[in-house]
This record gives sequence, structure tokens and C-alpha cells, in this order.
Amino acid sequence: MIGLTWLVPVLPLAAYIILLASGRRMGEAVAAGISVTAVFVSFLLSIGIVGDVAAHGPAAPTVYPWLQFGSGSAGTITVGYQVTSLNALMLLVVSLVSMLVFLFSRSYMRGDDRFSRFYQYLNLFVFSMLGLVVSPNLLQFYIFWELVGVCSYLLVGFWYFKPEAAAAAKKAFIVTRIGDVGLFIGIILLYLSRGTFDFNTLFGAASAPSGMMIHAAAPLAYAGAKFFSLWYIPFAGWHAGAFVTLVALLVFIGAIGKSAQFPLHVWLPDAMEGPTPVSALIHAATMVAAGVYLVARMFPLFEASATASETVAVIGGFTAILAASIGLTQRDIKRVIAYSTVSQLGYMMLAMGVGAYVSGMFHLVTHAFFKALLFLAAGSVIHALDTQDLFEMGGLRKYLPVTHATFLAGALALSGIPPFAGFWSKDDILTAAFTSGHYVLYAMGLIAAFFTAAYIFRVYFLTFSGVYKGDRHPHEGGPAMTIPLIALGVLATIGGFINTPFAPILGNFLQDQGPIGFNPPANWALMAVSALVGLGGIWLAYTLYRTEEGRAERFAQRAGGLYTLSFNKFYVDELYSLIIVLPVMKIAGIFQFLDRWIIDGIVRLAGEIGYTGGVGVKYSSTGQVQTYGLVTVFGLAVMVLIVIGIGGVI
Amino acid sequence: MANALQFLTFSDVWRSMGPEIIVIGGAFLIMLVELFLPASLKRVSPWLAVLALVASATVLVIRLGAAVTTYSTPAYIVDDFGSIFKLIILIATLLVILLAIADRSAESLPYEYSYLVLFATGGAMVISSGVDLVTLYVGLELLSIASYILVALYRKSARSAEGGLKYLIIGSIASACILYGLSFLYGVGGSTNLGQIGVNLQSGWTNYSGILYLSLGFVLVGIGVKVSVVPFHLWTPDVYEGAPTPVTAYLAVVSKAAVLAFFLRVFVWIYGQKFGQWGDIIAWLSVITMIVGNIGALPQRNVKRILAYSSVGQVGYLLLPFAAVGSSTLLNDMWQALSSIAFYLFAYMFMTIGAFAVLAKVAEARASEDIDAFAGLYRRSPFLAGMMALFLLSLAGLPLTAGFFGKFMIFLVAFNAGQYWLGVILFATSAIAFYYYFGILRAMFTREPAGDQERVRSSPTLVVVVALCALGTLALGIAPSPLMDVLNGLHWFG
Amino acid sequence: MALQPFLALGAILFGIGLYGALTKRNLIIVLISVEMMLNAANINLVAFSHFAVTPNVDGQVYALFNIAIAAAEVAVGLAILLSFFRIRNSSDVRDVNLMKW
Amino acid sequence: MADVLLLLILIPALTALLIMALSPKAEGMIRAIGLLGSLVPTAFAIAAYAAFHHGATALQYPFSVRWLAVANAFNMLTLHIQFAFGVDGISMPLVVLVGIVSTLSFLRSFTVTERVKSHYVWMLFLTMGLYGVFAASDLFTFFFFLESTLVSSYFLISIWGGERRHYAATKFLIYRGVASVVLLAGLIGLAYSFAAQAQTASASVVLPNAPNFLTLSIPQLIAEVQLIQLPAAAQNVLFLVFLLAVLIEEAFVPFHTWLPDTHENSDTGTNMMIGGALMKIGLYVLLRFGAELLPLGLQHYATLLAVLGVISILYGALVAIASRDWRRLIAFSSISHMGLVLLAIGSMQAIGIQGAVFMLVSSGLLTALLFFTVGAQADRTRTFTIGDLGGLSKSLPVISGVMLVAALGSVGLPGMSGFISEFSLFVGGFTTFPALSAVGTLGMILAALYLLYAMQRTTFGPVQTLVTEMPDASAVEYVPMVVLVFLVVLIGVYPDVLGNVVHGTAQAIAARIGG
Amino acid sequence: MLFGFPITGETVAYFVLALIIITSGVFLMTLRNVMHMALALGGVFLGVAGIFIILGADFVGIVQVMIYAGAITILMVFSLMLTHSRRKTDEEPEAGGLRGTVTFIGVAVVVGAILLVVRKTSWPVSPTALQPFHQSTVLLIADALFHTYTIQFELVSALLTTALVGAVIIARKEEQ
Repeated sequence: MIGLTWLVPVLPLAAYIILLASGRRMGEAVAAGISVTAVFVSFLLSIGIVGDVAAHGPAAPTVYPWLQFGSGSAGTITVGYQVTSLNALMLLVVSLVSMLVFLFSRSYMRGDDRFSRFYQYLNLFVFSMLGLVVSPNLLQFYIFWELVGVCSYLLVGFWYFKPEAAAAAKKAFIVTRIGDVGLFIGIILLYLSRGTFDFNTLFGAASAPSGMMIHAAAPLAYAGAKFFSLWYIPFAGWHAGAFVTLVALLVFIGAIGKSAQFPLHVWLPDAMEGPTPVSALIHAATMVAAGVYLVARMFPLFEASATASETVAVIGGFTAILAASIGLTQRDIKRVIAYSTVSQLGYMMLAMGVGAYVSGMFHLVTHAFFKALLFLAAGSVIHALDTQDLFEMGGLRKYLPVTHATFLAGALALSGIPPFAGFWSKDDILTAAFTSGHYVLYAMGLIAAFFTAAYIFRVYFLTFSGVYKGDRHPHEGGPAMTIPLIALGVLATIGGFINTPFAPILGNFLQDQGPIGFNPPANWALMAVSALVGLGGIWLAYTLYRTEEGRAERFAQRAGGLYTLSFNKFYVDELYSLIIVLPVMKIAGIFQFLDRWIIDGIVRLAGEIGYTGGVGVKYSSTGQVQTYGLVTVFGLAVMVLIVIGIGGVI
Repeated sequence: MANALQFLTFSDVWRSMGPEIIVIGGAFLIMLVELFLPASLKRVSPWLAVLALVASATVLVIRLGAAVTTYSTPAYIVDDFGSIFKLIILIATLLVILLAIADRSAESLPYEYSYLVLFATGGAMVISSGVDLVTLYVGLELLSIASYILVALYRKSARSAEGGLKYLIIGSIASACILYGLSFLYGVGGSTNLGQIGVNLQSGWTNYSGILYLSLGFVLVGIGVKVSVVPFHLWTPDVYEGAPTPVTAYLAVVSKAAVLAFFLRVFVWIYGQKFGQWGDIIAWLSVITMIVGNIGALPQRNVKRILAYSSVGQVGYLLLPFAAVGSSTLLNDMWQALSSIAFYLFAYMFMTIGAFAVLAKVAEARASEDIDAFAGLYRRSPFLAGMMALFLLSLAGLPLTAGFFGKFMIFLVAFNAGQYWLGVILFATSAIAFYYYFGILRAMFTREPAGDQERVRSSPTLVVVVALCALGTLALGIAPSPLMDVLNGLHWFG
Repeated sequence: MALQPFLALGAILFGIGLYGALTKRNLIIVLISVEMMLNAANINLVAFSHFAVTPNVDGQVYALFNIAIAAAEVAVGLAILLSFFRIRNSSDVRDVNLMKW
Repeated sequence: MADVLLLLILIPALTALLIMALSPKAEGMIRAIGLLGSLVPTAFAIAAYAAFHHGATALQYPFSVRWLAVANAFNMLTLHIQFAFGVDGISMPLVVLVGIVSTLSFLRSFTVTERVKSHYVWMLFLTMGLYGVFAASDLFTFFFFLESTLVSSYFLISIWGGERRHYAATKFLIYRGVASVVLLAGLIGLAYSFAAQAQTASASVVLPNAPNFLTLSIPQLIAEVQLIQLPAAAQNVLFLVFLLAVLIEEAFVPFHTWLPDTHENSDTGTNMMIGGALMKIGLYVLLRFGAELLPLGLQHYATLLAVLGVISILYGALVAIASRDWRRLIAFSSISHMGLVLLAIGSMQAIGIQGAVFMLVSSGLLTALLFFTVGAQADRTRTFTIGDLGGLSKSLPVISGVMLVAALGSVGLPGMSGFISEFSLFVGGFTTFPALSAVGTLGMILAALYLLYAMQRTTFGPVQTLVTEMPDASAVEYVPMVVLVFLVVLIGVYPDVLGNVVHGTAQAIAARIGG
Repeated sequence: MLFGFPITGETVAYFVLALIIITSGVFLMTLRNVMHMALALGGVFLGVAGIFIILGADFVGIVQVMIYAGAITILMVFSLMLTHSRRKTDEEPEAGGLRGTVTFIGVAVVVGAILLVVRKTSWPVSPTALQPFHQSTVLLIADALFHTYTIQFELVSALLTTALVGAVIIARKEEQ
């Protein structure tokens, strides 16, 4: 099966090309059919690959030369694919969630003008995501990394005629681009110091992932370091550790952008302007998790730099609590879930930062399930009600029973209530933070967990309990929608059992080549605490939204400034537009002014001076021959003085 | 008489002055014939002039490269320097006469021009070969006086008369300056013969350097006026504008070439010994001439004035090689400078006369010399527009045209002499010149003709003139080697 | 006598002629002034012929040529002047101003 | 096959002459012949590209005839001027680029209705000039073709341009005119310095067979540069001269103001030619003459190059943000992109130089594509002003889709040619100038900012244009879009298609400048 | 001694003639009456002729008298009267004001420079200087003209013809 890995991304690509070629003529059913089938086969292959890896361990990368620019292996860039346990897991998750979302979209997007185009983009996205996962080297990884970004851009802006969607797409692209540039620089620096892009070579043999080759790499192999100049910063003279930290941080900037971590988290909530299946697939389950996957893939690098790891953990923890606190007050159902995503990604980063490699990946998997579920359920609600405002919903339990049930499962998983999937993974992370001595981070994670439960049950109560406030007749969206919901609901419920402290199946699978990172021991007390915190959150939501009308409002009033801050997302967007966007625009304006009036002005002035000189010459020709003679006489006088000067007379 | 042993035989004179004799004799002959011709037959006289020029040129070419001949004392020398200038003068005169024949506009030139031009050309040729102060001066005056008349030849035109007057006044002041300067040269050199003066001055420079420099200054200014070197150029646009267009072409090419020959002859033979001391003057004159000439053309709307300023600029280019080689001790460098000047003169002749020819036709059709008269010429006469484009591109110095190689050679001289800054100025001013040359091109090709769209019909003669000039421009641009080889093989002063 | 007084006389005459040529308004006087400049040159030539390093007659001959040429120049000048006068009815040098700029 | 380069020059020229002979009324015929006259050389160019011998370092497809000799041009040496062609790994891709861009421009020119005949004649001459510039293997031949591009583009701008076309054309003319004379001075200086050095060198035993003439032939100079080294001082001066010419020619800050004006006031076909091919000449010169013949000069001024490059990257990007006209935006975007190339050449690395060639090709294709799509939409909406556009995706899905592809390609999206170019450039840049390059990467972000902002305003959002119902791309319009997108993607997906040809030469150059 | 020169007939004659020439020249520049101008013009030309004669150039002196003082002066006077403008432009102030001053300065610099150079140059005192020609110069001149200067002589004839014919062409009235 591993030999067929290339087929996994290629199938969606083939579907993409078929859809692209056939244009709008293709019927909805056919388009969806082709796409779902392609991803389904990919999914089946992924299962086989996981089986293979579990059975025989990872395979050596298969590569082909792609671009030659120098001699030897350092001068050749290759492309290919590689399967490790991490890859295989990601393949499985991605293809599974994709398949379900594809199915869901069949109903959700029914009747859209550009139905086939939608599937086209989705296929392209899945191709890119799978390609990213199987990349054997950093450059190829980066290529697909950017491609998923573009797909995200296209899909967020799918309803391009909505100005909000267009703006959100642009914002998503540009903000992640900032992160990408960091990653880009990081990759180049890594290449320059190590002479390769291959993950295997970068970190030594795949079998010894924790032996940090980077440490041994000092002094860095800087090919062109002999040219010293004012602008040249001699990295070669740096302590290798500082260099490693720099590179790791640059790589992490990429992850921050893609995984919407603070301070680049602002794009993700806006990205909810895209169709809901997109949010479920890209902005919850897969693409945004790529940042975490990147950190996991580059884990040895981060391990090598304590500073970088700490940064990752702190950013993750801070993002988790920040996003969760914003999620508490949002009115838009998708935005709440989006902030939840940001927050959960923060957890994963926190895990990676404290060294809990397995925990992070575990949470990535469970999160993919329950977050995709929540989004799809939200999609089902939106599909039924045609509104996203929580306060226009209510009482949907009886109209949308399947959605209600699955949403509840997802909410419980998210809140970390045992035995739902989220409980196990989140607890793992909190335990890791606590055991590794990051008490502050642990506390932050705990508070975030409390908020998490509160906001998701706020959503739950406002949506499904009480009475329906609208005037439509909501109903389920048919089997294409319910089947994925049920499937994900099941996964969200039982998915956590792949890595319980009693049976760390996933942990073993991921560490089949030896231990990676830090595996927290089971801690019953902490488990209980986190479960309780989750329940506390639910209780809070219940108290505020179920017990008494208007209690929530009063509570908000009492919270005063805090509520406003949270409701306005801590004004981060406003801050950015004030300190970044506005200045850039202003500077651009100033530069344009400079360009037009100063630089071009000087040019035109020079031209004018020449022309004016010409006008001077023109009017020196007065038409009076005696004036000409007079000028001649003065010329003669000067000439005579000069020549007799030369002659030595004066 | 004791010393009257040296008798002139006609064959002596013929051997040394054959071409001149044909030209001047032809002029006399045409004058006589013209007197007796009925009005209807007067139009053959220009063709007779053409005949004389062709004959003269034939004789000249046949003798080209023969051993140097000097005549009596010697006052006259037939060397390659003179011959090459004479060749330029003859070809240019030929083209000008053809142009005059073609230019049968309302205020046409009286047929007397055919021998007047020949007289002037005779003077110009004498200048090229004269090695005696008297010869040179007489030749110069012959050229000048005939030119004054030619400029004023449109008798009904106030502009023509005014041009003649201006040219006469400023020209005679210049002549007086030259003469005054030459009188000192005679006084110190003790002879009117350049060779003798040169010999006498071997020692004279130490005693009489003040006087010699004084004469240098006066002669330089006089010549500066005649070839319109800045700041002595002010008359140029006025006179060019007032003169009949063929005469303008004549002034721009023949007159300049001849006076340049005068300049080179006198300055190489006499003042050349001390060139290192005063060469910078030429360099500076060349520089300001290039700059002012090219800048002056920028705001002009009258195409004739544009071409006048352009020709001022070209004079700067022509002076440049001479200025550049000053510091060189290699005789070869001097020859290279001379051949580059000669090459540029050839190029300049073709493109300038060609441009004036087209201008004459266009101005006649529109009764205006304004740049607007050229609007949409590509539609009214694709032939003229295309040819004019060629001449202008050549003047601007774009490759595949004679002008480019001309400038290229000059640049090589400057470069070879290490005078990079002169090369820089040459190129910088060429770039400025793009503006006005392309202004005319733009008018011809991008604008639509104003008013009537009638096609401009060119007479066969005009077509011949323009085609000859175009041919020359292109030939020198595409295959400059033959001419260059000829120039490189010359012995110049023998 | 010596050479210098004659050269000085020539210089002064040249200057007077030049001044006249550039300031007089009557075109004929302008022409006359130019003739005076030529005369100045002739004085030089003849003086040099008399006093020079090797006195010879060449200067005198040169002067004779100049006189002839000057006469021709005057003739042509007057002819053009007449033509101009006929058209413009003026012999003022400042009216020679149709063409400028 | 050997004289294929000569054919590239001759076919357009002869076609132009043929068209001149046709009646201006036979527009269909003129268009067909014109297209053919550009298509056939393109086919030849592609064939030559396919048959290009990858490993060889010598110039390929050499052709040369002696044009003339100038005796005593320097120190009694004779100057030999040749009419010579030959391509190496740097110029071969650019020759093909000229072919492709010109053919597509000719297709685009089908929409020109005014003075069709002259248009095609000038376009053909421009095509010839561009082929000649990149195929020339003699400095003089090169210069000749350079000047011919100047004249033909001048007329193309001046006749078929927009509102301020005369102003723009004159500006174009003066700037590039100055650049070309500076270049000529540099070229002559180069030949002289080599001859002088060869004379001295042959006096000792270093160079036993120094030519007894002055040569302007590039292969000869390259052969000489491997044997003798010009003194550093001479190299520095000459390099500065070249650099000045390049800065003007390639519109680097602060000599750039002519480019936006030119693009803003030219018609789309001309813009494709100028942006797609003409604007590559300057950097080609820098690679060819600066890097290849003046290695010490390049080393000496490498930092200057990098600084100038970064300035152009940032400046161009910032001004592009504030640009309100699509064509100005593309112009500034191209200034910004060319800054990258300058930075990479300054890096003196093989990968940087290879990336430079990649970027030249890539930005040629993408600029042409951008101009084409922007022009296609403007045909319909009658405006280039970004603020007046909106929601084009609705009525022009194909055109706006391709426009988006072009924009994303320019942003440097992987899978398209821009990425691999930027990547190679930056690998080179970071090797030598990490800090400067880091500053330069800001350009990547800014590029995303201005291009996506403009895209958002143009194709997304509610429909704002006055005309709402418009026909989407016609069959003729499909061809350029498909071809360009295909090539951009081809290079992006399989860069070795270009890299194979480039990398031998790039390495040879880098080896000479010590990278 | 007169200004540093021994008083001989020649010296006196020189100073008298110089006085006449310069005075006449200055008058010519300032006078307005045509007859006075003619007189001044004649003074200049005759003075110059006198100078020639002092210098031993008797033939040149005679020619000067005949051509300049005679022919040209008369021609000028006639022309002056012929073209006498009825517009009285001649009555306006002429060389006055700035223009005259500026011109004067320019000319003065030139003349001053010439005088300076002449003064500073140490001229040879040739023993034969005072009386170089023991007979009339006519023969010498004739000899030179017809042997040394034949070509120039012929050329001058062409020049005179040109001038003659040209003057006629330009100045003749339109015949139709």
C-alpha cells in the first residue's frame, strides 16, 4: 500500500482536473459523485497505508529530481512522497474528514450556481492537503502549504459577490502570507546551513528523530559566507543554538499564520464567510491543523531550542484562553465555533511547546472529528434556518433531532466531558503541561477549558433548547447531511479511545521508531479536575441561558468592560488596522506622492530646465544682427583674453 | 625680369587645379550661355552645372591617390586632404543643384543660381587646397560673397533679402576678423605661404607667441562665425530660415565643409605645433556648441530652424575629434581624427541635404515650414515620410544609418585619446536630440494630416535627390567599410 | 619710425570699424564700418610688409587683393541692401528683424 | 538549424517588408501574415530550445559575418565589428520568451482597428529587435537591435497609446535613449579595456595568441576573460557605467518614473511586448556583461546591487499599493520584481543567477498575462481604474479567473513559475545578504497586499461597472490565456524544463564571480 | 622727440595722418549729415592711403585713393541718398545708452588687448626696415602678381565677376 501513496493526493487532483475540464456543464450529482468517490478511494488507501505502517514501519522516501541548480545532491531539489507514522495518521484524518464533508456538501450546496466549481476547489484543496502531508522535504511541503492557502482563499471567497466574503478571503490570504514568509525564510536558512531540504537528512536518519543533528551542525555550512559586507550578518559566527532558535521561530511563524495563533489569529473568524463545509474541512479539521502538523514534523528542531519551545507553548496557551474568552460572547454561531477552533489549536500548540508530541497530535485528531462535526451541525442548522445569529434560533431539538444529537456529542467532546473524545486528548495536554512544570500554562489551559464548555453549551442551549424564534419550518437536510453527522458524531464520542492512558495505541503508533517528545503519565487527579472544569462550564451556560430569562444580559452588564472587550474580540482587528494597515496605506500614499511629485517631479524639472534652456537659446536669437555681432565681439574679447593669456602676455 | 623664369603652362595648372578649372570655367561658360538663352531654355543651365560638377568630380576621383602635386611657390597643393574635402563639396553641390532643380515652387530661384553656386563651389574647392594665406582668403571670400548672393536670391521675398543682409553683415565682420588675424600671421611668418610660415615659425613661437595667439584668436572667432560655433552661431537659424531651402542646404553642408577645411589646414599647419596649449579652447567650444545647438532646437516649431540648430550641434560633433587628439603625440591619431571628421562630413552631407530636400517639398505643399506641415505626412506621401524618418534617425545617430557610424567614429577618437568626457557630452547631447528629431517623426507618423489630405507629389528629380541621399545614408550605415578603408588609406597632407 | 605705431593705428581703426558696425543704425554706415575694419587689416599688412622680419612685397599684394575683394563685397552688400530697401522701404538695421526666435 | 538565430531575425523583418507592400485596406490579410511572421520564428525558437545542448558552455547556434573593421581604433589596433548571433543558457530562454510573448501580442493586436498595417509593421520590427537583442553575440549587433527596439516601441506607444501617449513615448524615448548611449559607452570601454589588457598580457607570456585586433565579440571576450583579468579599477568603472545603463533601462528606483507612465499610456499588445520582453533587456545586460565579463566589478558593487534591489522591491510594492490604475500597478509590481533579480545577481550565487533568469522568464510571462487580462476586461468595461471596477467574476468568469491566476502567480504562488523564481532568488540572496534579503521578503507580503487588494476590488464584490452585461473571453482571447497559464504552470510544476537549459551557464557565471 | 619718436618728416606725417584717420572715424560714428559723413569717410580712406605711402607702398596707396576714397566713397554716398528713408528713423538717437556702452566696452577690451600684445612684443629692428624698396613697388608687385599670385589673381577675377553679376541679379528691378 505504501507504494501507492502517490495515488492518495493524485485522485482528488484527477477529480479536480475532470471538473475543471468539464466546466459548468457537469451536473451536480455527477460532480459530487466523482469527487466523493475519489476521496473515498483515497480514504481506503489511507487506511491501507496506516495498516502498512503499523505493520512494517515507515518507508524510505521516494523522490524524483525536480530542479537542478548546482552540482551534487545539495544542488538538486527533489519531489516525491514519504510515509511515516505521522504522515499516515494525517492522511487518514484528512481523507476521512474530507470524504464526510464532501458528502455533506452534496446537500448543503445544492442548487448553487457554481456547484461544480465548489467541488473543484474542494478537490484541489484535498489534493494540496494530502500532498502537504506526504511531502518528504521542506520545499515541497512549503509548496503545498501555500497551495492549501490559495484553496482556502478561493473557498472563503467562494461567494465573491458578498463584499464581506471577498474581504475575508483577502484577509485570510494576506495574514497567513505573513506567516508563510517567516516559514520561507526559515526554510532557506535551514537549507543554507544544512544543504538539504529533506526532512530525513535535516534531522538525521528517520530512525533516530530525537538525536538533534542540528546541534552538531555548527559551524554552519554557509556556502557564500566569504563575502563580508556592511549588510552581512555573519551567522557563521553565531552560536549554533541561537541560529537554531531563530530558524525554529521562523518556522513557527509559519505555523502561527496557518493555525491562526495569536497574533495572527484574526483571519480565521472572518473566514467563516465561506460556505460552512469549507469551514468544517479547512478551517477546523485540516488546513488550520497543518501548523500543528508542521511543528510536529519539525519537532526535533523545536526540541533543540528551549526558547523556541517555550515560545510555542506560551503562544499556544495564550491563544487558547484568548480565543475561548472571545467565543463566550459572539452572536454568530459559526464565529463561536471558529474562535473555538483557534482556542483548540492553541491547546495543540501548547502541547507541542511543552514537548507533548503525542498529546498534540492526539488532540489534532480528536479535534478534527468533533470540530468538523460541530461545523457540519452548525451548517445543518444554518441550512435549515438560513441565519447564523444565535439569538434567532432556539428549540431546534424537535425540528432537527439528528443534528441536535450529534451536536450535543460534539459539544460534550469539546467540553472535555468523559468519555467523549475531547476529554482524553485535552486532559492529556493539561497533564503534560502540569507534569512538565508549566503551572501557569496549565492554569491557563484549565480556565480556557472552563470557557470552552461555557461557550459551546451557550450555543447549544440557545440553539436547540427553548422555543424556536423564527418563522420557518426547519427540517433535516437529508441523508447526505445526516450520514456525515452521524459518522462524525460516533467518532467524536468514541474517538478518544485510540489513546487513553490505559491503551496508548496512537502513542505507540506514532512512536514506533522510538520515543518522541514527552509522554505525560496518567494522572487521575488532574483528569478529575479537568472533567469538573468542563462540567462547571456547562453549568454556567445552563445557569445563564436556561434558568431565567435575561440573566445572561444582566451578567453581561455586570461584567461591563470585560464583556465589551470580549464581544469586540479585544479590539485586535481594530488595533491592527490602526498600527499596521493604516500606516502601510499611509506610507504607500506618501510614497506614491513622493513618486509622482518628488522623483518624477525632479525628472520633469530636469526636462523643464533643459527645455527652458532651449527657450533661452531661442530668445537669444533676437533677430537683430547687431546683437549677434555684439555677442560675437564679447566672444572675441573673451577669446582674445584667453589666447593672450595662453601666450603669456597677461 | 631676373626672377620671372617660372612660366605658367596651362598643363601645369590643369594638372594641379583641373577640377577647380572645370567648375569655375563651367560657371563662366554657363553665365555666358545663360545670357543668350531664351527664357524657355534657361532651365538647361542647372543641368549644365550638373554636367560641370560631374566632370569635375570625375577628374578629381581619377586623380585621387596620385602623388601630391604642388603648384608654384607653392600656393596650391593637391593632397588627399584637399581632395577628400573637394569630393564632399562636389557631391554636396551636385545634390544641392538637383534639389534646386526639383524645387520649382512658386517663388523659384532664378536660374542664375546655377553658376553662382558653381562659383561658390569653386571658392570652396580652392579653400580645400590652398596653402597660401591669399589663396585661402580669396577662396573664402569667393565662397562667402557668392553665398550672400545666393541667400538673397529670392528677390521678392523680404525674408530672403533679410537673410542675405544678416549673413552679409555678420559674414563680413567675420571675414574682417579672419583677415586681421591673418595679417598678424603674415607679419610674424614673413610670408603668405603656409609652408614657409610654418618653417619660419619654428623659432618664431618663442619671440612672437603673443602675436601668434592673438592671430589665432581672431581667426578662430572668424571661422567660428562662419561655421556657426556657439556663441558665434546666433545668425544661423535666421539666415537658414530666410534662405531658399536649397541654399540653406548648401550653407549647411558645403560652406561648413569648406570653412572646416580652412580651419583644419591653417590650424594643423601653423598653430598645430602648440596645440597642446590651446587645444582645450576647441574642446570647450565643441562642448558648448553641442549643448547649445541641441538644446536650442528643443522649443522650435519651424522645421528649418530645428535643422539649423541641429546643424549647429553637428558642428560641435565635427570639432570634437580635432579637440580630442590635441594631447596625442601620435601622428596616426591625427589621421584618425581627420578621417572621422571626413566620414562624419559625408554622413552629415547625405542626411542634411536629404532632410532639407524633404523639407523643401513639404514646405512647398503646405506653404509652411512649421512642424504642423509635417502632420500625417506618412499618409500624404509615404515615400517622403519614410525617407525623412531615415534622415532624422541618422541625425539622431541610430544604428544602420550613416549618422550612427559617424558619431561612433568620433566617439572612438575621443575614447582613444582618453577624452572620455567629450564622449560623454557627445552621447548626452545626442540623447537630448532625440526629443526634437522624434518630434518631427511623431508629427509625420502619429498625427493625422490637418486640412486637405491631398498626396504630396514629388517630382522625379526630387525623388532622385532624396533617394541618393537615402542611399548614401544607408550605405554608410550598413557598409561603412569601403569609405572607411579609403579614408584610412589616405595620406592627408602628403 | 617703428612698427608699433602702425599696428596701433590699425588696431584703433579696427576697433572704430567694429564699434560702428555694431551700433550704427544705417545699414550703409554699417557696411562702411566693415570696410574700415578691412582697411585696418590692410594697414597691418602693409606695415608688416615694410617692417617685418624679412620685408617683402607680399603684404602689399595681399592688401591689393583685399581692396579688390572689399570693393566686391561692398557692391554685393549695396545690392542686397537695395533689394531690401525696395521691399521694406527702410535702411535701418533694426528693421532687419522679420526672422527671429 | 545552425542559422536558426538568423532566421529569427530575418523572418519578422521580411514579413514587415511584405506587409509594407500590402494595401492598408487588406486588414485581414495583414493580420494573418503578421501573425504568421511572429509564429514561425516562435516555432523555430522553441525548436532551438528543444535542441539546446544542455552541457555545453560555448555559445550555441553561432552565426557570424564580419561587418566592418575600423583601423587604428585604439593603439593602432583595428576594431572588428561583426554581425553575430549565438545563445547560451541565459539568452536561450529569453529568446523563446520573446517568441511566445510576441506571438500572443500579435493575437491580442487583432483588436487593434486603427492603422492596422503600421501597427503590424512596428510590432514586427519590435519583435525582430527583441530577438536580436537576446540572440546577439557581438556587442555591436546587440546595440543595433537595442536601438531598433527603442524606435519601434516609441512608435507603438506614440500612435496606439492612451491619452498622454506623446508624453509617455517621449519619456520612454529619452530615458531609454540615455540608457542606450551609456550602454554603448560601456560596451566600447569594455572592448578597449580588454584589448589594452590583452596587449600588455601578450607582451608577457600570459596570453601567447592575443588577437591583434579589437573585438566586440562576446564569445571572444568570454574566452579572453578566462585568460586575462582586467584590472579591478577598470572593472569597477565599467561596471558602474553598465549599472547606470541597467538602472535606467530596467526602471529601477529612482530612474523608474518612465515605466508607469509608459504602461499607463500604451495599448495592451504593446504593454505585453514591453512588460513581457523588452523590460528584460536591462538585467540580461547586467548578467551578460556585468557578471560575465566584469566579475571583479560585480564583486565590488555586489552590496550596492543588493541595496538598490531591495529599495526597488519595497518602493515598487509600496507605490503599487497606492496605485489606482491597473497598468500602473503592474508597472510598479514589475519594478518590485526586478528588484529581486538585482538582489539575486548581487548575491553572486549560481542559484541566485539561475533564479534571476527564472524570474525574467516568469515575470515576462506573468506580466504579459496580467496585461492581457487587464486589457481584456478593459475592452469590455472601458476602464482600467481599480476603483471603477467590481464583481467582474459575475460577468467575466473566465477572464477574471485567469486574472486571478496571473495575480497569484505574481504573488509567488507555488505551482506557478513565480514561486520557484522567488525561491531561487532568495536562496541566493540569503546566502550573501541575509539581513537585506530578509528586508526584501517584505516585498512578498506587500505583493500579496496590493495584488489581492486590487483583485478584490476588481473581480469580487458587487458589480460596480457601468456595463453589466459583457461577453466573456472569445476564442482568440482564449489562446494567449491558455498558453501563458500553461507555461506558467509548466515552469512552476516542472522547473527543470527551464532549469536544464539555464543551470550550466548560471554555474559557469557564478564560478567566475566566485559564488 | 614726439611721443618717443625722433621728429622726422615721416613721424610728423604719421601723427597727422593718424589724427586724421581717427578723428574722421570718430566723426563718422557720430555725424548725421550725409555730406559730413562722406567727408569723414573720405578722410579715413585718404588717411589710410597716406599711411600706405609713408610705408613705402606707393602703389597700394594710389589704389586705395582710387578705389576707396574715390569709387567706394562715392558709391556709399549715392546709396545713402538713394535709400534715404522718409521715415526719419535716422533722427532717433543711435549708439546712445546701454547698447553703445556695452559695445564700447567689448570693443575696447579687444583693442586694448591688441595694443597690449603689440606693445609687449619685442619687434626686430631690421636694418633694411626704413627703406626696403629702392624703386617704385609697382614692378615688384607686378612681378609677384603674375608669378607668385597668378592663381589668386585669376580667382579674384572670378570673385569680381560673381559680385558683379550677383549684384546685378539682386538689385535689378523686376522686369515683368
